[in-house]
Amino acid sequence: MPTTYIKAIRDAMFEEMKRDENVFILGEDVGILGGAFKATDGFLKEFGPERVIDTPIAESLIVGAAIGAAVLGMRPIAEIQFADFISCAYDQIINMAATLRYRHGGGAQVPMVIRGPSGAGVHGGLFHSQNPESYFLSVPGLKMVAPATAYDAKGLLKAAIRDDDPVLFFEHKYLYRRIQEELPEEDYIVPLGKAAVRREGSDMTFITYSSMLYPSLTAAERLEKEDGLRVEVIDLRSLRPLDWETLFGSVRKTNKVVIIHEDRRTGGIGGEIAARLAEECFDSLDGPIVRVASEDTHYAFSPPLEEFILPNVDKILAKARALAAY
Amino acid sequence: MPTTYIKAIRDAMFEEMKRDENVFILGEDVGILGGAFKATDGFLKEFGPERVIDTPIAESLIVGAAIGAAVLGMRPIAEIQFADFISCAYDQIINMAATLRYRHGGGAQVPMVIRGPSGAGVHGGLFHSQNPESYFLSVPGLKMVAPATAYDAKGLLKAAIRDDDPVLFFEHKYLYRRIQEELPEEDYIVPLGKAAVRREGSDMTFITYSSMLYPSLTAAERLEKEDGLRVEVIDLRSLRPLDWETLFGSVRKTNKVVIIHEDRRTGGIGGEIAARLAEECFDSLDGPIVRVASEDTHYAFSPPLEEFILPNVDKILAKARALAAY
Amino acid sequence: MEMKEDQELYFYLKLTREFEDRVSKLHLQGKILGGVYSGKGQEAIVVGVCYGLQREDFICPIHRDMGAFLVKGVDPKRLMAQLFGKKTGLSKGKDSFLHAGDLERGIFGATSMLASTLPVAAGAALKFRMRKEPHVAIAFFGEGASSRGDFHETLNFAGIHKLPVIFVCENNFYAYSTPQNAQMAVEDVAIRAEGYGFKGAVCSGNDLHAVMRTAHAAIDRARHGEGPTLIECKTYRYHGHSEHDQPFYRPKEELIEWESRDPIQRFEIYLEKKGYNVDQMKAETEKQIKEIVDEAVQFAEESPYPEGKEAMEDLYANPF
Amino acid sequence: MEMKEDQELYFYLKLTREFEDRVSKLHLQGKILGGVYSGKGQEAIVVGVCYGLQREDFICPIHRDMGAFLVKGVDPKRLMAQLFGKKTGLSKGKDSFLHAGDLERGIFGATSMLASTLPVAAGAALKFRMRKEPHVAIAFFGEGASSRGDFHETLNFAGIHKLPVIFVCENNFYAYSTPQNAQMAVEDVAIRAEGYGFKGAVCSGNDLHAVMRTAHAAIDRARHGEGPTLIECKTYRYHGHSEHDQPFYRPKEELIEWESRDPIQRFEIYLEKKGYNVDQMKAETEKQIKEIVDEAVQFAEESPYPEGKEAMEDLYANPF
Ligand SMILES: Cc1ncc(C[n+]2csc(CCOP(=O)(O)OP(=O)(O)O)c2C)c(N)n1
Ligand SMILES: Cc1ncc(C[n+]2csc(CCOP(=O)(O)OP(=O)(O)O)c2C)c(N)n1
Ligand SMILES: [Mg+2]
Ligand SMILES: [Mg+2]
Repeated sequence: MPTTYIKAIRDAMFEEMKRDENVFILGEDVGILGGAFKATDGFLKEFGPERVIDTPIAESLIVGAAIGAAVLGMRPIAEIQFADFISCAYDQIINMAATLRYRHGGGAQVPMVIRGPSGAGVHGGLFHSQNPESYFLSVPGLKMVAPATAYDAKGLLKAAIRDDDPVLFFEHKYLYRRIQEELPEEDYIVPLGKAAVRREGSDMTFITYSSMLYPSLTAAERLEKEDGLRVEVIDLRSLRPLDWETLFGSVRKTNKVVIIHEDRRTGGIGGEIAARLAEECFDSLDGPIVRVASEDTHYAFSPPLEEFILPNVDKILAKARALAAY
Repeated sequence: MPTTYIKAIRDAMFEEMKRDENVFILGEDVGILGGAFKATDGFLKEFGPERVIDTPIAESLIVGAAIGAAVLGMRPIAEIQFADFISCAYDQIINMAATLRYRHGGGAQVPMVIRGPSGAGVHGGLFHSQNPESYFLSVPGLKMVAPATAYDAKGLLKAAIRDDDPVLFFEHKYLYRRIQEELPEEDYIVPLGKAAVRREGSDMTFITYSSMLYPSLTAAERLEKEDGLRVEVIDLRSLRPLDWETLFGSVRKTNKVVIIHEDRRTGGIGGEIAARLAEECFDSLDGPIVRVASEDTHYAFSPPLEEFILPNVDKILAKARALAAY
Repeated sequence: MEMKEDQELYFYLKLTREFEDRVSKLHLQGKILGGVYSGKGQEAIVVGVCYGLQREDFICPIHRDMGAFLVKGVDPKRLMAQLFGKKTGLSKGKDSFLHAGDLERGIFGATSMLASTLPVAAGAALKFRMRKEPHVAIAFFGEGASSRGDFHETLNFAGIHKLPVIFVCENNFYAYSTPQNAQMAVEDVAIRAEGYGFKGAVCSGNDLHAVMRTAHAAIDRARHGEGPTLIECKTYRYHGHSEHDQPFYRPKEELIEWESRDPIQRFEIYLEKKGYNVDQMKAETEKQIKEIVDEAVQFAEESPYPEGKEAMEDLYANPF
Repeated sequence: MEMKEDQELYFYLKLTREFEDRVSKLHLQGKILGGVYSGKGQEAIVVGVCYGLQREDFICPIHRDMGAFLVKGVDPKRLMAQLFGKKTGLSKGKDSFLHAGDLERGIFGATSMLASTLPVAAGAALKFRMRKEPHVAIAFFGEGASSRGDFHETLNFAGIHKLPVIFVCENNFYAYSTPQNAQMAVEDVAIRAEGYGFKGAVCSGNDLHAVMRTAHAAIDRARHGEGPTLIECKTYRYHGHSEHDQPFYRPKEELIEWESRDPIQRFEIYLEKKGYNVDQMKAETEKQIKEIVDEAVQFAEESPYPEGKEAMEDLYANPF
């Protein structure tokens, strides 16, 4: 039976809680309700209220308490009901968790995961649509993951839970029930920091992650069919660590790059990637690295506005064709 | 008598408070003490406790209260004692202030300034050295300023106070008492969004801002003297709006770019600038755009560590020479 | 005069309920997208607190406070258009539901982040104090939101400066699925006011007159420089957390019990006791309201969506 | 046994003071860079609370809590090296002063952001509860830090779960230059505990025995599953906010008054009353301590700095 993206997340947590009694979850409505998106459905019954903790509405406390438990050897998973609300825990994340090991001179570790639904496309409006990855791009000490497939969602979440560093895990809510796959019966992980080449190609490289994988793949297929272009599509999966080697290799092969993400253009990770690729592979580039991303505005609610803001297949095609013609 | 950078900031606020009774200041220790860095020295006496408000230690409240007063027509200046602590007000800034006008369909404005000392180089360690601009790069609705000279500090702060949008104003504490200039007697502003060409050149462009202007200028001088290279040095002054036209013009002239900032390399604004310049001026580039920035780690305390982390003249020279030879 | 007040109050209670019921229906029909949060059962709180406020009084309503917009004079047409994401809505389609304000009527639009309007309300009150204006700021929030840091930072500040601000906690005993006892170890949020040096008061949020008595006394004190009050109104939401939510986590009897304390029926009993012809009043009011809401829906449906490129507008007062 | 305790307590009080006095001097000489915050005058609080703790008990000290490190068994040499930014310090030069911990001794290193260790302490307590370990977590903070949201979010959570955590507020009446009445509208921070469903207690922070009585009772209750306590210790810092600060904002008489309640002198009077030969004890202790501190300074001065490239180390447990 195929597993949805949200179910894959649920299963990863469930199996890890079974496997390791140090793993527990805390957050708003994770218990009785089983989570606003049912990511912890059945957990309270299975693991009891000591390991499935319904917290008050207090994101700073949620993250901070996870940190306190983590330094003592637990492996907490802190759920942020919508990733947008991570702003309320910002200090605990960037100053408390991210610097912890460092300021203890290496004599501490913080094995914890902060996860929550991010992303737009579901009429969530300004505060239920954000892609918060850009808020954390410059912060060392954190790891950051954004899976695009059910397989990866499960494997990366397991890797994140077993990792000894704080990991931000951004799930795309648009994918929760829209994609599903057959998953292996047996335990597996997807290692942090390894990108996946979703489609091989030699004419152009698409670099993307999370929900934008799908329009990127569609655009790549259409470019092959309609323009005879062979586009390589790379799914980053992890944003920190980022798999630079795979990117460098692809750029040196295709010489043209489009970066596609749902986060905003200005300040999104695409800028960093473009800058670094251009710095390291300058001679390999046969055209400018272009970006397709959300417009530099808030994630507006009204359908025509949201449509205008978000990247889509047509916007990718337009940029890719212009680049191909370069 | 020359005016220091910190005195220029003080004078800007003092004059604006004299000029417009809607301007007031709130923050920790801004009253009796006159501010941790004396930015509000004498204000309490001059303007009284209603307009110079010593708050409790509550950054979220400080920013939120400023927002409430601003939407009713006041022009608050919220001081964050060290810019690092802005993390505690993150939600109020990125969600409350930045979206306010937008979510009111244009029927609201938020004329306020959030200012505070940022930057490293004074043995401040992890939590008194941060360059928080990267935390806000992807957030529309905000403006962001980081002056390098006393003249600009005063003129930009006045412009920020008179602006009808929320402005983040990051002062570099290393400059507070280290630089001084003769300033005009009369009232002046430096408009937001205009870069300054600090040095003209035709062989290479340095793009920088805040404290890094000085090592950039020194490096430019040495490159002229020692290598015969004429380097153009652009001081951004405003990070949002950013003066793209000036940058494009310079790149088209010099064809080589080094971006220098104290914020970290990964996730710093340099990546965004490099990406956009390469996207728009690809054919003008005779070599990769390179960045000199703080290493991707925390701002460590011990002098050899801080030295290792921060950019300096030698690091700029090394990158610039490699680029010149490209 | 008093008759006029009784009628107006009844009108607003009924209008709020009918408006929200219609919104729920429209949501079910797929005509209203995004999250929809019904305040059904809690109407007496916002109606009671906001009735009689001055235009300049600054209110910060939250997700269940449709009635606050109505009492403060927002045209139901614009409000409905807001929910539809239409250009004629308060936010011109920028955001949905109640993330919108109307500052000309002293209504501040919230973000989703619970309790985050409390500091803003304090800032508004600070302005009133600085300018010696006799207005008040009022922040509404659920008992769930009272767990957030912004609650504490704000009440503390308001206490220090004796600001003209009223904090109205709508305690409906649940934050989404989380019952009060998993949210706090005390019975009454209101007792926290003592820790900030001002008065807390508890009242029935389903008794319009109790709300009005408590709120108006607090507002009066605030207007006269006597500082803030924390008011806790005990109440209950009839619907799930949002229209997507089936509230299986609540015992059925609880709902039945609270429905028997319905704020509108309670007010009708009061009207009856006072000698009004309630049947007639009810029929007339319902007719009038149906027209208003029908008209609002029609307006919203017929209104245009914003154009895509308007997504880039209204970001800055001084754009670049 | 009791004699040993008296001597140990006296030793730690004196060691803390001498250590901090020396740090102030070294800072003046430019040997210690960055901000230096003296807890002089407040020593009885950390010494009293931490004395007798188990190694696994988890403490979160703040900027004035040098004594907590000493009582918990951190080698003064390493502590001094920490302040010098040397490789042999707790953080290996990564951060300065007290932004460092020693988790093997149950000491958690703070960030600068005031009150932000409170949630962490609650998390540690949660772990003790989950694992049924008889340990406690203790978070120290100034009355100034009690204004921050993290204070509220944490106390509320601790109350709900009856966590084994003690909140120790060191109320020295000032947050930097800001006097208590500009920080809160109440006399005692401790009364806020009621709003979270547990007990608050006020004691003199300059009376070691009062601190110990209050703290140890709370710790005992916490160990036995009886939940958290908020303890407020009234005290005073002799120095400015930091060694850079001239505290002109405080009346001179205040300092004189508080110096007359000096915690160490007070303890000496107690020793005298108990029949110890205090002059001799003092001389011996001072001699012993001088050696320890001298040795610590020498160690710190002779220790190497970290190498520049170590700035890239210790960021990740599983690096990439
Ligand atoms: C900071 C923050 N965290 C979480 C949420 C998600 N959320 C929306 S409403 C809600 C429950 C609110 O409960 P309460 O404050 O009691 O108001 P009620 O819905 O009961 O009226 C939650 C958890 C949010 N909006 N903001
Ligand atoms: C969140 C935050 N805001 C501001 C500061 C700056 N700051 C450092 S100590 C201090 C005063 C602290 O007062 P209190 O908590 O009473 O402790 P005390 O210094 O009196 O012991 C301030 C404002 C900070 N460290 N963190
Ligand atoms: Mg509620
Ligand atoms: Mg204090």
